[in-house]
Amino acid sequence: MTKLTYLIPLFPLIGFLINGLGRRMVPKSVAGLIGSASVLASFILSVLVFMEVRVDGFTVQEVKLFSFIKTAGLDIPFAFQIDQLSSLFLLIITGVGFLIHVYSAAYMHEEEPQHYARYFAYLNLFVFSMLLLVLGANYVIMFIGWEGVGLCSYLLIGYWFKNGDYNHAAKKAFVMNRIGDLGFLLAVFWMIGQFGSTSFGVIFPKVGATAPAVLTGITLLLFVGATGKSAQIPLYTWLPDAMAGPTPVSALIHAATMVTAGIYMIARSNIMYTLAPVTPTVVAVIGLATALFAATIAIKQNDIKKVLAYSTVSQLGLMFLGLGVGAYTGAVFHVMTHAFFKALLFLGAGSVIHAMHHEQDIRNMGGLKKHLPITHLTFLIGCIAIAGIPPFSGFFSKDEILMGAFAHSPVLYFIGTFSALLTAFYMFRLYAMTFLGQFRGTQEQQHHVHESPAAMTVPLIVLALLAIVAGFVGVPEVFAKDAHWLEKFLAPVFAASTAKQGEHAISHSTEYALMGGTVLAILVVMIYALKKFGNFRKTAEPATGFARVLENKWYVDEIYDAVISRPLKGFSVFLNNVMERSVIDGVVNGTGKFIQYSSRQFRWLQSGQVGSYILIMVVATVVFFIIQIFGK
Amino acid sequence: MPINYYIFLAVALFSIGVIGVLTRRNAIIVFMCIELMLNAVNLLLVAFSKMHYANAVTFNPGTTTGAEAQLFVFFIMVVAAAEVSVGLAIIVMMYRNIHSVDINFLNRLKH
Amino acid sequence: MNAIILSAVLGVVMMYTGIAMKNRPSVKYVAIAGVLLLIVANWLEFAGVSFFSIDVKGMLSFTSFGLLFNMVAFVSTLIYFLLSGSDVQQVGKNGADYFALMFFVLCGVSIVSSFQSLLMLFIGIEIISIPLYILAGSDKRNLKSNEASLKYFLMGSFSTGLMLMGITLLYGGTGTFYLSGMNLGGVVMTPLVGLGIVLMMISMAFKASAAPFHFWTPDVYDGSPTVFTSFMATIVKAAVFIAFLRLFENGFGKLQSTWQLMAAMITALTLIIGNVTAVFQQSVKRMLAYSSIAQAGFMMLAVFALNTMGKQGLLLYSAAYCLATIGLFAVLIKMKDYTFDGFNGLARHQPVLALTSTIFLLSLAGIPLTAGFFSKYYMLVAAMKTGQMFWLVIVGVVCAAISVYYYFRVIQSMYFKDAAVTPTVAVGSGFKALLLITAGMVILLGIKPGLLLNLMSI
Amino acid sequence: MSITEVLFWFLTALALLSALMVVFSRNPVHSVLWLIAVFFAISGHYIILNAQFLAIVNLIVYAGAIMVLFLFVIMLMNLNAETEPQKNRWLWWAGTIAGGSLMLVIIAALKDTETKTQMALVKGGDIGLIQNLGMVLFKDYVLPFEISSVLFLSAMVGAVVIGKKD
Amino acid sequence: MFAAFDNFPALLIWLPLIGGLLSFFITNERSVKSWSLLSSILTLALFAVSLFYTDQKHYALNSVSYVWLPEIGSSFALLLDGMSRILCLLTAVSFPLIFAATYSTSYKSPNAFYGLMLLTQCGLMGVFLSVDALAFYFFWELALIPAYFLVSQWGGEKRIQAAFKFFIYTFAGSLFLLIGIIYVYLKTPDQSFSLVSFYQVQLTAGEQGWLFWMFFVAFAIKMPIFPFHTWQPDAYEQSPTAVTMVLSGIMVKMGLFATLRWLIVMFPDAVRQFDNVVIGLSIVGMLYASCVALVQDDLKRLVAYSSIAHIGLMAASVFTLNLMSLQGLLVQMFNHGINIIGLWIVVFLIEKQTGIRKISHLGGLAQKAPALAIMLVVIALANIALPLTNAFVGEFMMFAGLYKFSPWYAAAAGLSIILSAVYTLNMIKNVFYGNLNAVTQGFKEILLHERIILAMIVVLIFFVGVYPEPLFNIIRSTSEMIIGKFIK
Repeated sequence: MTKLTYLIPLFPLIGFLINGLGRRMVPKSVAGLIGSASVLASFILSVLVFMEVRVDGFTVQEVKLFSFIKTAGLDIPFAFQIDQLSSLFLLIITGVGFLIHVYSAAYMHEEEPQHYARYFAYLNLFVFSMLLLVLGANYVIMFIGWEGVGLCSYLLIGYWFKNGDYNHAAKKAFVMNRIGDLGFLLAVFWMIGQFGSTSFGVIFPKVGATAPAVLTGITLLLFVGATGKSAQIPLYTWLPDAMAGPTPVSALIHAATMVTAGIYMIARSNIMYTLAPVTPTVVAVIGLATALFAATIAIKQNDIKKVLAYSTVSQLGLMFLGLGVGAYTGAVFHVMTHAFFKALLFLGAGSVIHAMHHEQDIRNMGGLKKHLPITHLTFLIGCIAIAGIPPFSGFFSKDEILMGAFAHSPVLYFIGTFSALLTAFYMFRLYAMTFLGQFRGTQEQQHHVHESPAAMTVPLIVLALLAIVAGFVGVPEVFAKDAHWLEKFLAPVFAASTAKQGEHAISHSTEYALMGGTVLAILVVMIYALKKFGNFRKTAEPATGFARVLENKWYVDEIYDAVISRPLKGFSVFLNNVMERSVIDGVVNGTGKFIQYSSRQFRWLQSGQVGSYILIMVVATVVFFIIQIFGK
Repeated sequence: MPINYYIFLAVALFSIGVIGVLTRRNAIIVFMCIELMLNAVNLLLVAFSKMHYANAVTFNPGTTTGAEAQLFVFFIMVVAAAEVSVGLAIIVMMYRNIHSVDINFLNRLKH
Repeated sequence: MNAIILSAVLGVVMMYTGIAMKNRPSVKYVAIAGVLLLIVANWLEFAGVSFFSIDVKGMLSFTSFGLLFNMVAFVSTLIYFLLSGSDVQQVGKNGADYFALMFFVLCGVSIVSSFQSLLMLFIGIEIISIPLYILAGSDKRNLKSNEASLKYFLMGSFSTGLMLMGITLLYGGTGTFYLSGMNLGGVVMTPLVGLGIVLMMISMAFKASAAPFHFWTPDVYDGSPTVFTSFMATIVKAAVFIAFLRLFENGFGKLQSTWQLMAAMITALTLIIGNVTAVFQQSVKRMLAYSSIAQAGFMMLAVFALNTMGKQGLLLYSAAYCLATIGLFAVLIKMKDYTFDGFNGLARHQPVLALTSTIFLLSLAGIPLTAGFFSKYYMLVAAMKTGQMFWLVIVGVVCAAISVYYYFRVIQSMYFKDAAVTPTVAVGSGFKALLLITAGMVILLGIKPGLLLNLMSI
Repeated sequence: MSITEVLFWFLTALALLSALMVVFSRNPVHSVLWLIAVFFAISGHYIILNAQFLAIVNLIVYAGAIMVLFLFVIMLMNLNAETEPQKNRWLWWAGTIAGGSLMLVIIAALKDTETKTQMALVKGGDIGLIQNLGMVLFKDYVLPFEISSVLFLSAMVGAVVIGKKD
Repeated sequence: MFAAFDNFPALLIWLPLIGGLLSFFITNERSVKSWSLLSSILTLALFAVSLFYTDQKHYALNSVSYVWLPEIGSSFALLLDGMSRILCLLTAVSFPLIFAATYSTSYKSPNAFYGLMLLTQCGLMGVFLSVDALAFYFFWELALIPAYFLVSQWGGEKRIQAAFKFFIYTFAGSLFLLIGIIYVYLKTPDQSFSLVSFYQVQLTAGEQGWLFWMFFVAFAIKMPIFPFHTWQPDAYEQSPTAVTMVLSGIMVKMGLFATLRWLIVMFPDAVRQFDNVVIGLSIVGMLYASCVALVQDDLKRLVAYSSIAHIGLMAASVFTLNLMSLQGLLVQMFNHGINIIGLWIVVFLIEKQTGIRKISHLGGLAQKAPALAIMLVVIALANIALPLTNAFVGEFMMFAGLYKFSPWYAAAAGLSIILSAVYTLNMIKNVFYGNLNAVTQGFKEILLHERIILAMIVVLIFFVGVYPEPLFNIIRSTSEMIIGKFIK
């Protein structure tokens, strides 16, 4: 089966080609069908692969297709690697991806055929790149997928290309990613220099014998890449803007899959991070900071998607915290659960927006509970899950990360918990303002509010179920011995790291206490939020003071603009107008001018007077005499 | 006579000729000064011829050393005569056109 | 010897032709026949057949180099007659006499290409100069022509004076007029000889219009009737350089170290002044005058270097330069307006003229695939082979770059600017064909200079 | 001080003086006459140097033929002093200084050289006599002699071309 | 010298030459167009055939030396090795593309235009093939002259000055090259211009020092790298697009190629001495050009500056002197040529319809011409080296090599990756996305043949991007030879 791995990315690629090239020929229905079917196919294959992988004693499989770059001293094959980690991500990507394709088929039905086909083409291309990313057996292939998904997100954010702001958002996303990619690339070059290869199989065994400084450098550079892709400080600003894209896209790319690429990459190279002295701390701190920072912003956002976006950023931050403290399993676990409930939330939001005719401001919603029962229910489940209320999936994954953090240092734990509380707060604020209270929208909106079609609700339901049960693959052993199936499953991937880390278990009592405390606090916050926003009234007066700062996202965009964009622009203008025109060009033209000038001067020698001519001759003669006779 | 005397005399005459060429504006005078220069040269040539003869004759009484120089003078005179005929013709032609022999009138061609 | 005597005789013949058939077109054909005869005679001598057995008393010596140069000069003259013969006759009433004078010049040319005694050099130079004074002034009613003639004459005879002084001093120092007899370098150089050499170099530089003794050139070339400018600027100039090289190689070769610096200075000055001043000219004719100074700078390199490469180069340079310039002047004569703008739209109205003049200009600028490139190439190699004063080569290269500027201005006018009316007088197809042949020769020499140079080793 | 020396100095003085007068006299006719004087002086030198042939030729050709030609031309154009207004001082001084420095440089270069001790034989040596010169001329120098005829031809043609009315 | 036609290098030169000379005499526009297209395709076909005889035992077919100027030790020697093969490939592929893409434009006196174009092709082939310094110099100029006439005859309104600047600037440079060549020639043991004897010549470090600059300035002007680039934007802006394609696609490679072929092996010490200077210059140039490109409003100038930036990287990687970057460079020379020609074709198609190149005046073309938009996006992204496009392979290796030379250089140069993304996306955004305006309202989808040409380029981009092995096979041995020479 693993021999046929190449089929997994191939199907979406084919789907992309068909939809992309034939976008004028294929009718909508077919386009949607092809799009979804291709992903379904690779999902089935992924399941098969998974079946193969999950049996004990499975060894890593590397499938080499052909040699991509082959020069003296460097051989980069186009190869795939199948192991527990990648198979898990395969499932998430193709599974969630499939659901979202189906959802999209209904959500995008208003589009014209060729754009509809274009949409699915992009979506398939994205899945293809994402699969390359997780399947790649070396960093170059990973990088190919890495930039590929960046491209797709660019294309999909700018999908409605008539809108200038959307294009700008798309551009921003791409450029931010590129900044990260530069870091990634440099890391790759460093690895080439250091290990003479980019294949996981070659590098990881050698890591033990490598100077810590080098590892720190490489890992930090890789982490720069991760901050770009996974929207961490300082490169996170693109993600909220990325909500310009169609909602399913946000669900798939900007919540479930692409943004977790950074986590995947670090988890993939866990051994390097474990052995690098400084990096883990950096990762943890940045992650935590992002988690907190984004959470604070999310509190004051009123665009339903923006809230979700910032929550995504914050959740990603949490995952990085997990990676930073060495709780790799926890991070991956959270990636999985997050994929489910965040996709669920986004699709739910999509369903709401769809119902509200592209109204995204939650201040104009409210009381949708009765209009959209299914959406409401599933959305609620999503909120509970993300808030981390047992026994929903979010609880387990988040708890595992936090416990890891506590084991590392209580400070991290408490800040993390605090951000978790904020999460609970803004999620239920969102829920309350959207579904509770009475309707605040316009009249005709009220008339047209309706539950979405099955193609949209079914994925919601499926995801909701997953959001509920997914947690049980990783039950912490405080509840039941060896119930943590996921840990066992991923053990081979992280074996080396765990060996290095050593055990620092927390006593069960402490763990119970912490859990209890956290859950309690979360419940309190939740109720408070529901009470506060249960029947929200629109108020005219603008927010003031700190709230204002939060509403404006700490003015980060403005700061970036003032510190980077504007100066760069100004500098370029200077180069173009002054340097280029005056200096570079000036020197060359100046030479010409000088020759012309001296030519004009020389002409005066030619006075036309025989007398002066002969005079010059005589003087020259005298001079030559002097040189000749007295010269030496 | 020491040859240096002749050298100095000739050089002096030559330079006077040059000065004349430089300072006068009348084409004819300029031309005459050039003739003066030529004569200085002639004188010097003859002097040299006798110098070389003096050196040579001590070893070989019948020598004709130095004759070539005097013949050179002869040729110079020949050429000078030819030049004069042409030169004066040109000057006359110019005089016909502009009724002047002032070389400073010749500045249509410049720069 | 054949060439000297025959050309003198032909001069006389032309005089009588003038008396016999006034100024009919057929005069031109007599002249052309004469040149052909001259070429044949010279070729025979080159091949070893000499009509006359005269004891020259070692005053002349006919080397293959000199004879080959005569060849170049005569062939150029032939082309010149063919292209511009009729224009020669239009200058004035007595066309035959002009041809006669030019034959006398050729006589002088073949003397200076073979002289061994300063006396012959002097006489040769004079035989070249005197007819040119006349030709310069041959457009009698034209004040510019008068002026040119008088300026040329006065300055020319002044430089003659300098040359004679030089010869005298040399004689005083060495006691002989024979280049061979001087055996300079054997003894330590005396001031007499030193001053003599300086004066010789100055007077030759004057004749070759090398800076700072070039001032007559632009005025004279500009003032003289264009046909004769073409003659003066090409064949005569090349001949002077041959004499220059011959004098300094056979005469003062052993003393090279003592005058090389001076030669280098003159070369550099010539290159710079010639090229830079040409940049700002408005009239193509005058520009060509300055360009001839610039080219003289490159030829000076041969005198500076004084090696085989330089000799070959000078030969090639003479050929390339003569062909290109004669062709260019032939076209220029046909123009109504001598300014750069006068060339506007030539490509549209007279494509052949435009094409050929482009080739000539490219050759003058030293672009590869034209004879001009290899001539410059040889000069540069010669200069570099001496292994000293490398700055001179750099100056040369920079100036070559500058020269592109003014040569290409003409090309621009011809091809990229346009004019309503045709800028030329009517031209015959024979003329065009001839131009094409000349251009072909330029290119041929540009691809295989060996065709000419290998003859030297015969 | 022998008679020769006296003559030498006298002629030298005469030559230099009249040469200066040629340059500085305002009236062209005077210049011509002074130039003739120079020629006479130089001829005198020739005689001292016992170059009789040249002395005679110099008088005949130069003083006789050429200068008369000059005189004719000047008379023809009846140029008198007024025809040459005073030119600008600057060029005058420049010219004088240049010429003077030329002389100084040459003399400085030549004053004490190998020729310092050399003597030009005066009153003796018969190479200057017409017979010897003739022998040499027509034995060794026949070629230039012949060729100079070409020079004359061209000069003649030139004079004709220029002078002929058309 | 016009000896037998029994080998590929000679044919590759004669074919365009004859084709060009012939087309001067075909005055009918349609037929001269088809003739020149045919001729260029023949050349391509011939080259394709030659690819089957690359092995050592057919060496005789790929190398030739005619007697030319025995008296000065120069022969008309040509060699078709890996290095020249890849660039001849570029030349052979480009011209049919160019002719086909601009087939619809009609020039005044087309025979002259196409004749000169083919002569340029001949010159370029010669530059890449000749292994005799003098012949090399000849072709170096021969490629320049027709280009000069092409630009100043058929270019934009400021064409004459632009072309003149271009010509004099490059010509001056090449004169110094000539001096350098002569000097080395005089130093050669056997007074010969052949590449072999040039490689053998022994030079002191001092000589190498100034000779290096004599050669390098000429090449640098041609590339051009900062600060010798001033001729380029004007020339590109003013030239007719077909010529711009030749200039930017192929002619700039002359400088890089010459540096590889003639410079580095001859002056090893000097290269070691000045590598930091040159690489520094190149990197400054990359960033400089990228920044300037940010604020260009003219499509042609934008592409011109982006080209300068990319060339900068190539120039830098020449002097890193490690196999990886060298191979990357050789491959990239081909890829960059293809990509930039693609870009020019798009620019050409836009200008053909709208008549303007001002980015700020365009917009929304994607609505009217989706096919064009897609092609452009692909080519533009290839131009900024997105993975799975051809440029990625080359630039990845060059960067890796540069990193090997010095991480800091690589990091600095890396900034241009970001900048390039910015200006490219800006261009896409402003030209193709957004709403229509008065100018773009009447824009039509591009014609079929134009689509086919672009599609071919796109396919090429992806093929090389996914499976570059064939290109590596062409250049592998030669690049190893060069580095080998250098190491020893």
